[in-house]
Amino acid sequence: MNALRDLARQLLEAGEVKVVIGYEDSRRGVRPAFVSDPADVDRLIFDARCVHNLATYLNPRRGHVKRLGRAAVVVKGCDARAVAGLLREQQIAREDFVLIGVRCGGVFDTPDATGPLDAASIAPRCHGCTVREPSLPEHVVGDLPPEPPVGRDLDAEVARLMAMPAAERLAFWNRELAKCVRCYACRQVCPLCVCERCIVDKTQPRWIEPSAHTRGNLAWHLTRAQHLAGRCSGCSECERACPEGIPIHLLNHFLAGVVRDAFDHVVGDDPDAPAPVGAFRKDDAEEFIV
Amino acid sequence: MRFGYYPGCSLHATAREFSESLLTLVKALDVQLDEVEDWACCGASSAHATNHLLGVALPARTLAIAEGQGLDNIVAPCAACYGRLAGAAHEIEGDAALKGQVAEILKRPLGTPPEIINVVGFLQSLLPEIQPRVVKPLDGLKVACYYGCLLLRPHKVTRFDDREQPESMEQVCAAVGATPVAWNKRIECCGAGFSLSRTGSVIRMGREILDDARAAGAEAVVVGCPMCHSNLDMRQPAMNRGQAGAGALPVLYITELVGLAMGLDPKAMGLQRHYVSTQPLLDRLSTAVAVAEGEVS
Amino acid sequence: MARIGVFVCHCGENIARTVDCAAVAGSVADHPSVVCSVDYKYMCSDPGQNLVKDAITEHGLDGVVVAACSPHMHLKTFRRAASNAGLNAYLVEMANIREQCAWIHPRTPETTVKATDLVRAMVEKVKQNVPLEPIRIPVTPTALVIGGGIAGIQAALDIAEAGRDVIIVEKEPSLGGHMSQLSETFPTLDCSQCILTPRMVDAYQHPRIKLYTYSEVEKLEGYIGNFEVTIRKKGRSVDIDTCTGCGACMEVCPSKKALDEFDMGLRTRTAVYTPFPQAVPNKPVIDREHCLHYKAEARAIARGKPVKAVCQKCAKACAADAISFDGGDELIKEKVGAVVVATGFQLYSVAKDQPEPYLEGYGEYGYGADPDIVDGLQFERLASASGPTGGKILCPSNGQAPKTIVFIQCTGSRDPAKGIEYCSGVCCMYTAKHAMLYQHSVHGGRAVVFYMDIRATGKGYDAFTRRAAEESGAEYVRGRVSAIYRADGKLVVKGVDTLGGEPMTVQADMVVLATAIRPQPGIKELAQKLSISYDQHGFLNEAHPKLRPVETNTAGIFLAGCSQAPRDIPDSVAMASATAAKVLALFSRSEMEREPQVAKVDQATCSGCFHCERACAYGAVEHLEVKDRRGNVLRVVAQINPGVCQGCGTCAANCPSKSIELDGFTDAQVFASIQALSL
Amino acid sequence: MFEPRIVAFVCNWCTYTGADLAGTSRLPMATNVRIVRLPCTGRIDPLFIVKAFERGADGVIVSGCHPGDCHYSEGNYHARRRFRLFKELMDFTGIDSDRVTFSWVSASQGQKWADVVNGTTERIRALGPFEGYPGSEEVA
Repeated sequence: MNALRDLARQLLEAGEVKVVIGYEDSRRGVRPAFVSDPADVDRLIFDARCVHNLATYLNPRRGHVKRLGRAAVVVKGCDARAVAGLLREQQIAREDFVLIGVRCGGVFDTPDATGPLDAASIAPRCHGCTVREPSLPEHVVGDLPPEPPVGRDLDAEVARLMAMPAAERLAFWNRELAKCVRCYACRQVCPLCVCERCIVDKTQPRWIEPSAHTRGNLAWHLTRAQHLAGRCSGCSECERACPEGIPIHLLNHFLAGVVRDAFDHVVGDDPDAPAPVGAFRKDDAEEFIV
Repeated sequence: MRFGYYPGCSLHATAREFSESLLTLVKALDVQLDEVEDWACCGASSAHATNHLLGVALPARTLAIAEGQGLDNIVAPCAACYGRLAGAAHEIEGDAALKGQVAEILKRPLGTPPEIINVVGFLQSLLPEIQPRVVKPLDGLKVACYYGCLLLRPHKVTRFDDREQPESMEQVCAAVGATPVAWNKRIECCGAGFSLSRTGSVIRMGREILDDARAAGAEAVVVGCPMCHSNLDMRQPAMNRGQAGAGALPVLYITELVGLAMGLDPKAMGLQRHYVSTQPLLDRLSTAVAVAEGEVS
Repeated sequence: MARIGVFVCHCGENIARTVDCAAVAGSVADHPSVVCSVDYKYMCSDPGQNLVKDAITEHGLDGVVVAACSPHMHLKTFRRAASNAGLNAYLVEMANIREQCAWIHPRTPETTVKATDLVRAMVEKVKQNVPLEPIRIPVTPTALVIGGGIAGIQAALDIAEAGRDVIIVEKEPSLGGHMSQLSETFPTLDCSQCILTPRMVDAYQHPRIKLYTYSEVEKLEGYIGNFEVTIRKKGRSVDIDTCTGCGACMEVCPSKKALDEFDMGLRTRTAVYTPFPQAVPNKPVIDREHCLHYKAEARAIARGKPVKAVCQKCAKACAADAISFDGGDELIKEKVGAVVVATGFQLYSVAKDQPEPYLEGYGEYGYGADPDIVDGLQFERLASASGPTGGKILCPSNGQAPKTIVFIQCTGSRDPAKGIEYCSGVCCMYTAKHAMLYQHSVHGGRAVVFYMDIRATGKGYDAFTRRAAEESGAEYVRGRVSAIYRADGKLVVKGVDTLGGEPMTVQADMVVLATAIRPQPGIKELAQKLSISYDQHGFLNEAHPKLRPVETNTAGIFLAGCSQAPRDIPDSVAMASATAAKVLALFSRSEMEREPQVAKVDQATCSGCFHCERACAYGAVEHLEVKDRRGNVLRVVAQINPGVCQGCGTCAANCPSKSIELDGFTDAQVFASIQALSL
Repeated sequence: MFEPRIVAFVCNWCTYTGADLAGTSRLPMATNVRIVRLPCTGRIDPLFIVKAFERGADGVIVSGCHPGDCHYSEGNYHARRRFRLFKELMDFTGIDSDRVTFSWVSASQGQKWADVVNGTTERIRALGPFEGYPGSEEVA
């Protein structure tokens, strides 16, 4: 933690950045911290409660963050995938910000968790993590914590749903999506929802009905999932942000599996790696086409 | 090393020397052949000419037994057996309906058939074992490698060697010290199954083959098929009759040739069973070896 | 409120037989946006079109729906009519109630209901249509001709004669192509060189034709009327401006082992060489693969050693000082408005090694390894007065005249087992020609022709093949050859006479294989550079097999000769002239009009993710910097070049925020159609 | 008998022309299918299909040029990837993907178009009205 604070102080004092975006403790668990004064760097912490994907503050839609000036952002290995996505889609330029990578031993499902990090409390995204040591950031701090416990696997969750009869699965999603109040917290928190104007706000014509009923909700979530296919970094912040507790990240996770199996692509943290979006292979499988 | 093994009927009858030479050879090479249990006739050539389904089901039964026995491959020395087994495997693999029908008839499940290996491919794969054991190199014995039809055709079934300009037999013969000659009738038909019904044609076809081998300077013809052997060996006197300068041309199984190079006992390999005497050839080889050894000492 | 007119066509009885046209017109008349709805017997006739025009004026229509045949048939007709009446052409749409309704359904109420639905959906779409103007694009009136064989020469001359500039790019050191290798031509047996050479010289000397020999197309950018081609001019090492063509260099060159390409490998040539005596330009080139200096240079570079001058006898012998070993390849850019692809053919080879995995050689012919087994072009060289034998047909192995010669047609062609199922078109004719040339050359010789069918469909062609068989005495045997091998000094050709029902064997001295025609090597790479498509064999695809045979699907690129399919000389020349006509039509105006079906980006909502750019097959998406008043870049957004955009709409579907609209098929238009049709 | 409402999104160059050919060849077809002509399958956004179902369609056909035949060379390849995602997502959310036929029909395949139209109509007819589409009850 001292390394993190020292680095933050250094960057601020040298004027290399105007703000360090990291994590701090609060009465309701860990929350994002914006530190502009070198004297404040001791507020910064990093532990297993730091679940937030702070890459979202690099999303160019966030003008208020941009106005704070050149930023250093604390990212875990998984968060770096989102940064890579923004770079890949030319939404940000690498020279405009600094990344402080933190070595990670897994995080909780929620930032206010207490007790030990175990199979029950660890976030599903940590399952089979291969990026505990981030590679994209120019600075990486902290010691590598011990191997995280094995927790919930979303593949198993997908498999459980797929094993249901289709009608039951439809009922499940109907029930879940009926809860959606269309607050768009999922969109707002997403580091990769970069559209200047979201399709749901397009009125001429109105492809996705804006009121909160099953039909429009389904169209919205189907579209959101497809727009993130091959791009989603898997942080599941959308699901954490959802006030109704809808398992929306499952849709993203499912499509990530389709993209992997059908297009042979896994989202990684190399900004120069080709993306499957707007791409194709002539021999893509087409057994579903007559 | 272990291979599955399907002798087929010929090797128990007219082609005993093929069987004897093969078994002597594998023993010397320390290769184990696991015979397919309770194998039946491959059906050649009457079954597939009579009834297509029977022509497939007969060899498919052998394949199914072999598969059940856990054999990954089957060496089928007789070229006709090789053709029938490989043909059946090819047909049932390409036709799910036929496969189902055959499984129904056999009352056995049909999975992935074992790989079928002909005698030339078998020896080719064993060359690393054979070459160190060559004690009587064949002194450049000029041999005409005769493939006949069934080792190569139909190519979509056998997928073996170049269908028109094969090289595998030459490779094996050269590896044991023989000199394969370049000749033109390597893949001509010998007349095969017409041996009894249209003997005249078989004599004519065999004569053309032997003439061409002689013209190319061959001292022996090497074969990998009992049918080719019996036609060219047993009927050779008739083929040579009235042909000026047509001396007897021994017809050796490729296993016999390799065995001779390895110094195996000609009698154990059945070389005395040939119609065209192999003795002059054996004499020539032993003289050559004696001379060679004399030079060394 | 929209003011839309609906015009329902009976198409005589074609539509009216199953659709109640009056009922369709009647039920759509209720639509609040429809101000006039009529049916008529023949809407495409003059009175029918006048009906539309009059209604536009009378009712002040701002949209027209014609319910009739396929828009592929008459959309242009009705758009023109509307335009003449003062209504923007793109406010007209057609509902297809003939091909996609009347002709496929019985006369039932459902058929009329469906027709009405289709019309209503089109009314909804037209409500969303906006006036569009055709896109005008300036045209650079210079044509690029790729390939300097007879097709390329013909196209170039036709275009140049009409007063337009032409650039010819030829891969080889000389113009002429394969035609220059032929001895005589069918069906007249006139000398190929005699008719070709003057055309080569015409092309070379034409003030409007610029010639790049020993050059290839490196890259083609841009779009119809506005291409920019990059030409790779290969290092020739001989300055063709100062070279006098005296030939002294060739006399001193010590490297003499290169196989002569022009003579199909039947003799060798020096490393510095002119491909043939009538070459245009008649200046030599140094073949770097065989030149001693360049070989030494390559070795030195590979070993990391300094390059030293080796040999260079040619340079010393050159009185004009035209030879230099310094120059490399040169890249030249030229602006052109249209492209003619006339890259010609190569012959299939029966050899074991094949350039494509699906091809197979002829093991049964010993893979053609015997020197006396030759292909058609080799035979042309043997028969040619300028060839290695001075026009005497002699066996390559021993220089003797072949007393018996066998011609085998369809070697490779029409043989799916070898990978080529198509007919090469010219072999029946040239084999007949060969048989005649042989009979003229070797008196009393025996010529046997194995054929599958005789396909001689051109003018005078059948008479020609008959002459070969009936007058020249060639034995035509209908059947295939199963094996060729050498025995007793003869080539033994084993075949079957299928008409006689007998196997047959010919003891021949020479065998001529009429091997299949294949597209040039590298054709697929060229096609990719030009963004045009090709078939499984690499022949370039025409836009329509019957109605657009010399156009490609890429506007402004045309096809002539064997690049498209096997062609003989008359066909290649006809195609070449056809491409010239197409090019000249394009060049006849300084600007061309294009359908305004192009994509547009809403720059206010574009977030610059460039998914559109990744999805565009044409490279039509450009980056536009949005700046504030002080010139600071605020954002980078997409912008579509309407000249390059072909209007597929893939970008629009790929845009996550739907900030791209495709004119003619906008979101609003599609949405309206779906709304109307799904209910 | 239930008469399903089926919307077809087809490309202008291959399938639309193939459908015209089916007409010219007078191949009998069910009257249930209504075609929306688009330049290319590349233009098709899965939202088109969603919208058709929302609006009450019982089935959807999507059809374009065979791979390699695209008039715009690559549009259908992009479409194919989009359709893959959408189709899998339908399955995952339990929306019956049998309601959609994805096909390639070339300009010369009039008969195939007729088969696609008749086959889809029969299939959708057997499935019955698409009442299972989420929120379809809210339309009326």
